[in-house]
Amino acid sequence: MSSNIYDFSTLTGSIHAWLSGLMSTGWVTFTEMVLVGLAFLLMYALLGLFLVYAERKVCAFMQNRVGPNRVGPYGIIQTIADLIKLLMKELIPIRKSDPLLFNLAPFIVIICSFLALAALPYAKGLQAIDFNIGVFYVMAVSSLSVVGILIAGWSSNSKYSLIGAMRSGAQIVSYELSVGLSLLAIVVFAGTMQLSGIVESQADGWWIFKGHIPAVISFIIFLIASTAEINRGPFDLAEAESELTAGFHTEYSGIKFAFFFLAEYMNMFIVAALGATVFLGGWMPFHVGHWEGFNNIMDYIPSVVWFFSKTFFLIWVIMWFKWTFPRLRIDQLLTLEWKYLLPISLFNIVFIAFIVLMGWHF
Amino acid sequence: MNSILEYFADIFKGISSLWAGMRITGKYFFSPGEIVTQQYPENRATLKMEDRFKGEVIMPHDENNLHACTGCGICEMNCPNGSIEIITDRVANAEGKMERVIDKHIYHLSMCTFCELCIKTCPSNALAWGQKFEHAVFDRSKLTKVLNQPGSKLRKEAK
Amino acid sequence: MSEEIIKDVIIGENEDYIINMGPQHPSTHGVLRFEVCLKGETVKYLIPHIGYIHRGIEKMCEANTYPQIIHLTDRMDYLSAHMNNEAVCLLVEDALQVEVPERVKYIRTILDELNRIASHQLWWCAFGMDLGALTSFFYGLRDREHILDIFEESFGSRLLHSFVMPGGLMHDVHPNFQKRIKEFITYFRKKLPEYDQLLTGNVIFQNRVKGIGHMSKETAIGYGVTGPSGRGSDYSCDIRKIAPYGAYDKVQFNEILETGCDTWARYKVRMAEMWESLSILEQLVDNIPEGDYTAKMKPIIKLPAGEYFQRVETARGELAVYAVSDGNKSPLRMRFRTPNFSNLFVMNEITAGHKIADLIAISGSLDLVIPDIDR
Amino acid sequence: MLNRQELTDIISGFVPEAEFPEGKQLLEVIVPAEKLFSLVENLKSDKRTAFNYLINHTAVDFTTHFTVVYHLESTDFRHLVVLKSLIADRENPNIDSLTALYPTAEYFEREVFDLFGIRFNNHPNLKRFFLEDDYGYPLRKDFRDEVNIIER
Repeated sequence: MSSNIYDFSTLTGSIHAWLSGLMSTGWVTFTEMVLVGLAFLLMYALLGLFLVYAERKVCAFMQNRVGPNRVGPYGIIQTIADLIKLLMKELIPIRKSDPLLFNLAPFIVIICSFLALAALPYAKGLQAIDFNIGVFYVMAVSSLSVVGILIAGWSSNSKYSLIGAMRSGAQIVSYELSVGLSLLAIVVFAGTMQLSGIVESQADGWWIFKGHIPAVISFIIFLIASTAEINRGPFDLAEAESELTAGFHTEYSGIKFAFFFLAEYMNMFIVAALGATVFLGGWMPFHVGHWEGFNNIMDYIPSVVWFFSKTFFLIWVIMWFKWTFPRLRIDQLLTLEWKYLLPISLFNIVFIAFIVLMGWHF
Repeated sequence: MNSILEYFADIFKGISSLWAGMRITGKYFFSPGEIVTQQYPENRATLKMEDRFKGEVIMPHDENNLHACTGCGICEMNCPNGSIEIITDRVANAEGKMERVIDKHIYHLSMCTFCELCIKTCPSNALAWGQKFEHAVFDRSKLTKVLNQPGSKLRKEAK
Repeated sequence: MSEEIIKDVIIGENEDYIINMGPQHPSTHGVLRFEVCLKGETVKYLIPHIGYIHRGIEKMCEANTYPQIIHLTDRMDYLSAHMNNEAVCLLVEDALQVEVPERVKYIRTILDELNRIASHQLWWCAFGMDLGALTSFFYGLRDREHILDIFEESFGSRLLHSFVMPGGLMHDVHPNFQKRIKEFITYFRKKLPEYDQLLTGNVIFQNRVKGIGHMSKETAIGYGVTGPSGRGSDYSCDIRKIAPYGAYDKVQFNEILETGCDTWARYKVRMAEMWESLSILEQLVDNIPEGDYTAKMKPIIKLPAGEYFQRVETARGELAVYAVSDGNKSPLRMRFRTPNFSNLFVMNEITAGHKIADLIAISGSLDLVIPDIDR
Repeated sequence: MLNRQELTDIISGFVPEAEFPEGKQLLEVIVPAEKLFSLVENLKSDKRTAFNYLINHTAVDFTTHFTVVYHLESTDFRHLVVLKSLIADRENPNIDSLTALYPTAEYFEREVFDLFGIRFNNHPNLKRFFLEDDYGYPLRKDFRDEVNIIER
């Protein structure tokens, strides 16, 4: 394979070797865990802040505005200023709320989004933990956040919050099916659930190109369903600020609100990263057939750039959806899932199984 | 069979209508020249309000510090919400006759609704619109203004 | 008193889920409170509570002279300020038997239509936002800015321009007036199809608005729903056609009627009215006759004792002014029959059985302006 | 569309004691308060008149008496009539409600009740709209509010 020049496993391996020379195996594992945790915390915060800024800029450009431009050059530290503001805000206790659950909910939501980050392959050799059921794991933990949302809506003792939470519950439970089935399509193609394995299988072409039309269909279904799963417009019924003021986080303030806010953006990053990994080849560069020169140029772009550019492209598409479409009604939302997305993806997966059986894919 | 066709036609029509909307927002995303936002505090130097802009009521004074207000009180009478108060004084003029002059022409900007009746009805055209629009202050009392400048006098028309 | 409040709150049965939408709810467009009783997500009934910004304009009118009243009417329906002003002016001119110059009539009509377009644009953006399409809000406001700039150039103010006086206008329009209107017409004719692409054709949008909020013609007449909301129910209620004022008898225009009776029909009426207003503007803008901008009026206007009644079509429906004069310079009683007051109370009738999201869509399609309800 | 004379004839057929003041902008009819409801009912149901649209309903305080004013229009024929009733009783003014005929009357009447204190019989929900229950009736000419209203 030609894309070996930016392999992170040499870097991580040398760190490991250096640490092993200093201390015993147990301590090495502990130190590495702390280092990885710190790295993820840093990445989480930076990505969250960047995504909030990106969202504002994207929506501003779509709306003929300039967006944040006051704090720092081009407003790039606007979100940091917002974060400081949110940190200093009062945490308002809600009368007759359930204090334990009320305080717990933002943490559940944010932990779920944090867990999913671990399994994503960011670049060649840069993956915290390579599960052999990676796809399954990411889906499982990212859908856990509905528990946090339900708890938040229930415990805030607000009628708007409760409606928002109930909507969110119905929505995530049903859209989980479509997300799963559309990912399953690629799992069938690749023959593995391991995320690194799926990426490796795309070395000679991304699944969206190799998998014919069924892969395109499942990609579109994945985009729609995952947008719904992370409660973003046009499926932001759980928040629905024109109907329910702010939905499940109406009563939250200060840093607890910021947790929900951050988790929403990180969930967006996670689904975009998952989509990029599964459909668009993850950190694999773009190769065209036998154009050796072109392929070599592509290999010189580091794999981490490939991964993040694909992910941010998908994030941009999801933002594009949000800033174009009106919100669906709850019954239409469920109709879309059960009458359109689910049957189509079921047929699609049968079709893909048939293709794979006949060996028609590349 | 027909209903199956309809089902797929629905999907197709739906997606194409969604794409039409996405084309609009996408087009504007890639054309930053269409941005209409005015960068307000930065463009202060070039920001020119229209001549007729109703910023506040002013009393124009000429270079000799003369104004045209005779203190007749018609503007005070016509103001719907009492934002004008006129305090007049009587002073002796050159011929020794007592004459009415304004002491203070008080204008409460905080109460003004910009209906233009004072300016419209003024018989001597002593009032006009000012183009200043940055009226924000920290104290409400600062919005009460005295329109005639200190030491100003009534402009005598040549007879 | 307190007992009544308690009775007010605990009005439903025990399992009823009563939520208060407003007074600070994002989609009531002002300080209006809906007491909504829900069963699941379905609205069982709805009680509007108004009066949060009641300013007693009718009482204030009794202490003001007629020219002073005009600037109060701006503050009722601030989005059709010009039509409100014109209603009082027409009433005074009618009472004094003043013949206003042709030029004034033409300019007033142009301003009516410009104001109507501006108001419908704001409605369009707010309606899109109610349904969650936030981008529509900025596109509408962007185009509305062009009209407001024309207003600013001629009258000095953008929203509440007390530009009309009994007998004519405050002063003549700006020399650029005609040129800028023509520019606006060509500009907006290009932008209006974008509105359709972004929202009207959108399948999500259509599914959201079609078939909800059914208001039959009888309901509309019974509740006195007028304006585009009434015309969406095939109820011909355009005062511009019934009792033409200004230059409306000199222009060709159609009264837009839709038979759908639902939110979608009301949406289509307003979109078509923007096109219609553009064509009215086109007919008028080149034909403004020369002449005085005001008729000769006495400095102090006193209406002869009697009762006067004047109706105009604002952007939201029929505004009727009823004045009782005892011969003094201020009226004995001034009554404004505002369109939104009547349009609001049909809500309970047409929202029952719909979802909360539909409630927002329906209230958006009625295009409520709260200061107009409260006066 | 019926002209003034035809409408006058029809209305005096329904209520013989109705008065028709001369020299008004619109056709005005002054009917006794107790006859008002039956007259409006007849005007609405009669095929010739079909007054189905209540444009405006309000009251005027003439200090000696209240006048309750209804502007009715027919959406089919587009003729307009102004009905008036005089209420001399200032302490406990009341008149029949038209809510049964026009749903919009319910809210116009609540507003009139709020601002004038005129009670409407058979009104389903006669509560104050804008003001507190113990506040006076501000559109009456003898209303004084020293705190909130500055007299000029």
